[in-house]
Amino acid sequence: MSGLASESVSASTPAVRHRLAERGIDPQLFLLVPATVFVVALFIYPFCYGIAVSLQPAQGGALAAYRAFFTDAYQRDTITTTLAIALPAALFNVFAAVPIAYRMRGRFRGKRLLTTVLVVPITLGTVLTAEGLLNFLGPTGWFNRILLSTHLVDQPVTLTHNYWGVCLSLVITGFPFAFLLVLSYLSGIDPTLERAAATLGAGWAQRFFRITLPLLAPGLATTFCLTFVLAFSVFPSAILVGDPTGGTRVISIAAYEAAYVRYDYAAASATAIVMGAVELVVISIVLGLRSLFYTGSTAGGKG
Amino acid sequence: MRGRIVASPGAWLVWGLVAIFFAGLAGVIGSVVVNSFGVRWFDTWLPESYTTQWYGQAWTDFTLLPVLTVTLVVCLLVAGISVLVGVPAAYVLARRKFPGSRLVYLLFLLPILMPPITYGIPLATVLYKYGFAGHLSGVVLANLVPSVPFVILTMTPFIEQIDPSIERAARMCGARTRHVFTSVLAPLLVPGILAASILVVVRTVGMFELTFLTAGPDSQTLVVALFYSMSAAGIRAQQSVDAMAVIYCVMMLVLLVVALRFVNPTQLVARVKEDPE
Amino acid sequence: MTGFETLRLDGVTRRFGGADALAGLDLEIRRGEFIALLGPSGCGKSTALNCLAGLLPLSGGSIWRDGTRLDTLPPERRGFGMVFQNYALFPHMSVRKNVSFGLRMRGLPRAEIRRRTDDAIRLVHLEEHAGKLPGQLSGGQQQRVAIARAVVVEPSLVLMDEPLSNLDAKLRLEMRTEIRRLHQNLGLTTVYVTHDQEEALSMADRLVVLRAGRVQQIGSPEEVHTRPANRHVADFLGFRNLLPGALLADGEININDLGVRTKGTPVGPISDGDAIVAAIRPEDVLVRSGGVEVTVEVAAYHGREIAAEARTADGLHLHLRTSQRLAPGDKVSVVLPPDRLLVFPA
Amino acid sequence: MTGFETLRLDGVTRRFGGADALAGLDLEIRRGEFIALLGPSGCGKSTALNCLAGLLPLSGGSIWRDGTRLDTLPPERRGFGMVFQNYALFPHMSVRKNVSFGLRMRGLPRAEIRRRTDDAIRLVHLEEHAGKLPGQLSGGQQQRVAIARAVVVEPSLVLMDEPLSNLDAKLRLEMRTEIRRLHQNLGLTTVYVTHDQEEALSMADRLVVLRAGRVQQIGSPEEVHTRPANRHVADFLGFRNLLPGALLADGEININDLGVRTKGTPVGPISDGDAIVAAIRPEDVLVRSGGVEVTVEVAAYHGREIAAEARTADGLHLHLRTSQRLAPGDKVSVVLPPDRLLVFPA
Amino acid sequence: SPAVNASGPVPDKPAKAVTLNVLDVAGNLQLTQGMIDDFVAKNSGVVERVTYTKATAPELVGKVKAQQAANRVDIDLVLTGVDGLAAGIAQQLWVSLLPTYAARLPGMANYLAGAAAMQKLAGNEGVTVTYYPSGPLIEYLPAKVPNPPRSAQDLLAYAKANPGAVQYARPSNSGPGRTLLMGLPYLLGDTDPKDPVNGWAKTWDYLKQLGESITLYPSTTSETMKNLANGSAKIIASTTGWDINPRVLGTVPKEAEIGTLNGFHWVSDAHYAVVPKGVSTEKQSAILNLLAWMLTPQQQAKAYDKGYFFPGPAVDGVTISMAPPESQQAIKDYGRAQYLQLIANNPIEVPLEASALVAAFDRWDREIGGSKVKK
Ligand SMILES: Nc1ncnc2c1ncn2[C@@H]1O[C@H](COP(=O)(O)OP(=O)(O)OP(=O)(O)O)[C@@H](O)[C@H]1O
Ligand SMILES: Nc1ncnc2c1ncn2[C@@H]1O[C@H](COP(=O)(O)OP(=O)(O)OP(=O)(O)O)[C@@H](O)[C@H]1O
Ligand SMILES: NCCCCNCCCN
Ligand SMILES: [Mg+2]
Ligand SMILES: [Mg+2]
Repeated sequence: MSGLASESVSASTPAVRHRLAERGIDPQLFLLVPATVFVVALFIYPFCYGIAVSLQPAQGGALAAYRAFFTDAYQRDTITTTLAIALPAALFNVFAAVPIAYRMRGRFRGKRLLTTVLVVPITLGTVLTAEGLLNFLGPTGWFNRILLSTHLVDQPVTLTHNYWGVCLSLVITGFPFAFLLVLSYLSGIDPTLERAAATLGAGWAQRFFRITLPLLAPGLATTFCLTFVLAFSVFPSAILVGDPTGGTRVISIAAYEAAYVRYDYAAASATAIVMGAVELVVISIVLGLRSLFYTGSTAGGKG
Repeated sequence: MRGRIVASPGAWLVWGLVAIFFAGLAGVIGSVVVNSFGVRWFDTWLPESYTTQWYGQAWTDFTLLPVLTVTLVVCLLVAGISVLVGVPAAYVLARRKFPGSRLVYLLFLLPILMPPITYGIPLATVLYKYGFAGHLSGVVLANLVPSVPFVILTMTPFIEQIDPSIERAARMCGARTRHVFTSVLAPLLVPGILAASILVVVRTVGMFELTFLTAGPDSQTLVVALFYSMSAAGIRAQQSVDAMAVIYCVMMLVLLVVALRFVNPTQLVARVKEDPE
Repeated sequence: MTGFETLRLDGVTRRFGGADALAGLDLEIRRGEFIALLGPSGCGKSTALNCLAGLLPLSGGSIWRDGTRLDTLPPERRGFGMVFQNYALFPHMSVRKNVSFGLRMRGLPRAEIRRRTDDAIRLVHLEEHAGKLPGQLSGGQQQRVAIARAVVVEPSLVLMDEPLSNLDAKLRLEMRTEIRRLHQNLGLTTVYVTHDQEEALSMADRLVVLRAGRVQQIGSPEEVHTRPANRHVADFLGFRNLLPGALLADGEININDLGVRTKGTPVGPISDGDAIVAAIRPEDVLVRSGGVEVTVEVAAYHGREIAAEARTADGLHLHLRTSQRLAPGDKVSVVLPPDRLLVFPA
Repeated sequence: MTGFETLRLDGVTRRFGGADALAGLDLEIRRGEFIALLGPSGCGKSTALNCLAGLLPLSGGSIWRDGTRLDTLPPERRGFGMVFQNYALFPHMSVRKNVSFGLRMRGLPRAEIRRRTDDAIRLVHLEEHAGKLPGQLSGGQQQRVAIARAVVVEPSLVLMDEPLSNLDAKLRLEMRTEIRRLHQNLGLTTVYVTHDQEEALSMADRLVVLRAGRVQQIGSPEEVHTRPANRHVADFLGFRNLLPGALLADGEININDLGVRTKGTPVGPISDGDAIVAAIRPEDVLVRSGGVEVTVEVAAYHGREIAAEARTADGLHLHLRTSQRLAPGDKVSVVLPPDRLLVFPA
Repeated sequence: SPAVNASGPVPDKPAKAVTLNVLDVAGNLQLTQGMIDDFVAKNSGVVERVTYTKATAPELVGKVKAQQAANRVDIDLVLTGVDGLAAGIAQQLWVSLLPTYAARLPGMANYLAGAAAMQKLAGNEGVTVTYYPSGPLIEYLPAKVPNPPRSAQDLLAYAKANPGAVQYARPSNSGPGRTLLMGLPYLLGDTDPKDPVNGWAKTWDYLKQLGESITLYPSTTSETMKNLANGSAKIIASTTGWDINPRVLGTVPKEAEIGTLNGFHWVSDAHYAVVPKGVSTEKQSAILNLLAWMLTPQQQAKAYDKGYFFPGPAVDGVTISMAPPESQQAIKDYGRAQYLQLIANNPIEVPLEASALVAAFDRWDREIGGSKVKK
């Protein structure tokens, strides 16, 4: 009797809901809707709009804005200028962060204070950093005064309004960011792995290069990408501490000028799209390299 | 352990690097602070004399009161909305695997991976087109673009580390979905939400590009005002610009000190378990 | 909460992406029973429990409480209590708040909540700890809070998923007794998941042995212990010696490499000439003259006994347990008593 | 790696922020011994092991290998092998690379590395898995990689920190035998940390029982099992009945609430009239007429035996184990044999 | 709000007091905010409240255009230099206030000659509110440069002899920079000082040569002033306002001196008030009232400021004695008597019109500032 009942009930309950649930689809997914709408409306749509605008220049064919960008050396060279600033700055930030984070990965007194102080530059913002660099590294700033008064140089070193000013500003804001990221990746690596290597006869260099570094590599790639993004979009500091008509005429300046000085929105959008594309190419290369490394759990076993 | 750190020659190099970095940092910040109190500082180590007048001047010249008010309002709105919108999405991403979940995750990652200026220019154009840009609403909307994903990305691991069986336990005790959220999840998420909001505030205060591209007469935040004070036309005393920079810096530091009560410094950029011993 | 007379699982099935985590579980639970789901890791025990609790939707089958269908109800409306493997206490609530949570969700009057919460806390001897947060309690205390929280609402069924697996050996032993005591005193009906056979044997009225999502055997502890339904159950239940061989005529068996023929007790359908597996527990292998000559290879002290591994001349490994003091290298004779030697189809 | 005759720990002490994690450990390890460090969680076992390995600097004391002082050397120069509790396999290296790591660090010729690695992998039966990453192995297989990696360099001493603690019961049992076998076959000297008394008893030649950083007892498994040095060791080693009382004259003792006087075996210095704790294992409590009347409260099936909890008329709880079929409510008489009843100062 | 009436006749007075949003892209409020605040204080029935915003000139057009496209203009009055004004004219952003409402702005009849020329440049859209002859001047510390150059060739020779010592800021960002740029064709005798593309051969050549010994083109004038003060630059480009005001502020030592190059012409500069299309007639009415007020001599006297735009007033007959006392004191302490002669004795030219100026900037950016960029 009850067998009959169960038969009819289970037959009459189409298990669609169950089958969807087995695959992970249920009403809870509606919680994703607001955020998705936001990102689509405020990021994807404008982005596509930008692409559309870039394809509708005042004159010339659909690709005229891109052609104009790539045929004018003054515009085209902003790509290399930007890369020449962003790549070394990001690389420096990541690779300087590694030995320091490696030193600081354990617990020690004052670690929290030190990391806290390191966070300060992240909050300074590019404008204040630029102002500070101009004051500090300027021809008669403290830095040059020290060099001059200790007779290390007899002419002030020029570190502002050029390539170096922008790089330094990217290091000041980007290094702490890279450092904290690397530190957190490092502390995610099971410390017993290095101890295990030590008991197997590995000295510190072997422990670092054979155990820690390979396990850290994927994290470094991610760190590089995030730092590179920050550096690649350098804008205020390229104007304020850089040489915005020459050595530090980065691509964001070109985009800005197209939009707000020449009022050529197609050119501006095209420049912005080129900028995004170049950035994605770099990131894809790095992430492609990253996939060559072991990327699983960095725990030493069990679980 | 400590003994070995001191002994190692590599350590000297590392601590040397750190010291250089800190010295540079101190120089950068210090020179701004000193200048903001200085009277006539030409070719000397320190200004001829000191005054606080630049602060008063910056306050009136740059109409800092409305600027600070706008900054505060923008930050609170951005933080509030991104938490409201981002946390539910983070919850789903943390708890559920469904077809396309990686795609959705990528969708949320993109705005953080893109330089703000890349999407800022078309975004500003769109926002102007719909009449948002030039107003507070436009600034808030523009700042939400990286903030919502940021909240999602910081909250996802935070939610992941809350044992899902706690929610199941609540259900087994008879709690409906609403109660699971209000009585169990919400209190547990409070520290994470606080941390994420503070970080959003910090980022929004410092977000130059997007605000710059969308701000109007009544919606400039402090960084944008600061940028204008440095680059807009006219003659102004460098010291009062520096005074404004110091005000900005102090504001950020206060935020930072508050933030660090809730989050570990390394978590400001990524959330990873500390010291798994 | 209303009780029930029987709770019936009817072909309960759950798939994850095509693979059956649980396949066609039929089971009738009677009021007041203590049922243990036993099986190796990954066999579907937790899946079964979660299906019962309503935390996982079924892919097939149904669950009935007396006459009413249950599997379509959400967990909060089934009225079951659950104790989780890792306790799953609410970390932000005091012991008292944790225990009273279910009562508050049911919107009972405050006085009643208070009374019943106090009772439950007293029951698990946590009166002094009622104000503490879970993080301030030891593992065993947390375990007891989890139990109090589950039973305070007087659930018609209590589900426990390996509740003792995170405790240390000594505490585990104590908590076993305590859970069994609560089950008896409160007149609960309990379904208890474990992979520890000793735990299952010592606590349950009936065992359900699972393997790879399928029921292998349902029976009383004694039935399962002495007559495992197949070689897998035997393996899981401590028959460490699983010896391949063949059934000869007249109920005699030939165990490969043992050297001599012997007899055993057949379980399941086997015909003469079939390949078989003969199973015997180490403690049932008797060290006695007149048997098979073996050489002790490893001997481990176990308090009153020695656990040893020995080898026949032909190379067959045998685990045995004896109170004789054996040492590696010793040669002894062992006997496999036919009534303890179960014979399964290979 | 050169072997040694004795390894001597001389008052080895390690403090963490003022608290002694390990206080004055004296121990002499002889070549070929299997020593187990046994004790409850937090007693300093891992600390001792790490001090020995060189992973933690000492706060006091010294370690000597034959005549040479060892505690000033870094871990990589001590030539010990270590098996970590969580295995600590290098997740980015294949099994083969993991195992050969130590050999490569020593810069041996490639042919020799290859040969010895193959041997070690064969030893732990992982030939088919040699190319896999640790993440692709089961817990037991990972465990074996960890062991192979530690022993491949033929270390003069192998240290193991609760290597079996995360494995399931069946696997744990198998791995015990395997580790013990490797120890014997390779002629290793092993220091093994565990909190599982059964493991320690069954594997070690000598036990070191620690409590709160201090050695409680050092002795053979049998010594420790039958004659624990104090009530803490007894408690930890399965004397579930710890009964407070007092020593009367003539070696008689009075156990509170037991109802009758009895005799026991004193351990340590006690004088007449002193408060004492009498300790007896559940399996040593005999159900036999002529003893104390108790009422069974809880009875749990344990295969051949029943584990029961019973109460005297005056309310004293007793744990017992018997092959008689007892049920709650039964009244039986129990006897506490004086030679099994150890008497410790309270 | 979009519903307002933005066309049709402008009433004499708004029906109800309005709020005005003023956007300053030229740094003009330094001179005129006092006038405006004063007007609001005395005419609360016309203007209830004023909000001030500052922005950079390049953004002006984008902002206004976007608002007009969205039909939601909320910038009511723009104070701008020639660049913003002209860019807006090219994009047809501004309301033509002239000649329709010329009668309501009697002050315009009374412009100084130079200011009148600047007004001509503005066409019908802008109303000149402040004016100064600007430069080009050179500025130096007499202690460091005892014998300042007297001619363009001297300057070049000095620069060659002292690499890095001469500085001017990027012309598109800097008043003194662009004044120097526009003044050079007169100094060098170029064929058409108003045609930077075809008529400035000598100027471009001169700038290139000068560039060889210039190590830095700062992006702001402030930067050049700072460098002058701290000694890292010895001679910088300047204007009357940039000479006096920074010395008042103490960013440049008081003892700094200015010099002119033989045969120089002033290239004047002015600030304009413009009204974006889409502003309601009510507000336009209030703005006209406000502008009329600002062009009275009493109010114009405030434009003396602390030498920021020296002299500053656009209308005739405004003497320093009419200025506020702080203003008088500052000019007394830091002003230079020689300016009156220099203004009286040298020709005053209007600057390039906008498209020519943009072309000049672009060429300067590409060839002089960005000389490393290959064409
Ligand atoms: N959410 C899931 N998605 C996919 N497969 C799952 C999921 N949950 C469980 N499984 C699979 O179902 C099978 C049964 O899992 P279950 O958790 O019920 O095992 P268990 O008997 O409780 O094991 P354990 O003793 O390890 O807890 C396993 O093979 C497991 O891998
Ligand atoms: N790095 C450390 N800092 C501070 N205290 C520590 C540290 N390591 C261990 N301790 C303390 O020292 C004592 C001994 O720790 P140890 O790890 O040796 O215990 P154990 O016997 O191995 O325990 P378990 O069985 O839980 O592994 C504990 O009280 C522990 O809290
Ligand atoms: N995993 C989270 C990464 C978040 C990146 N944050 C960028 C912060 C810049 N201050
Ligand atoms: Mg399970
Ligand atoms: Mg330990």
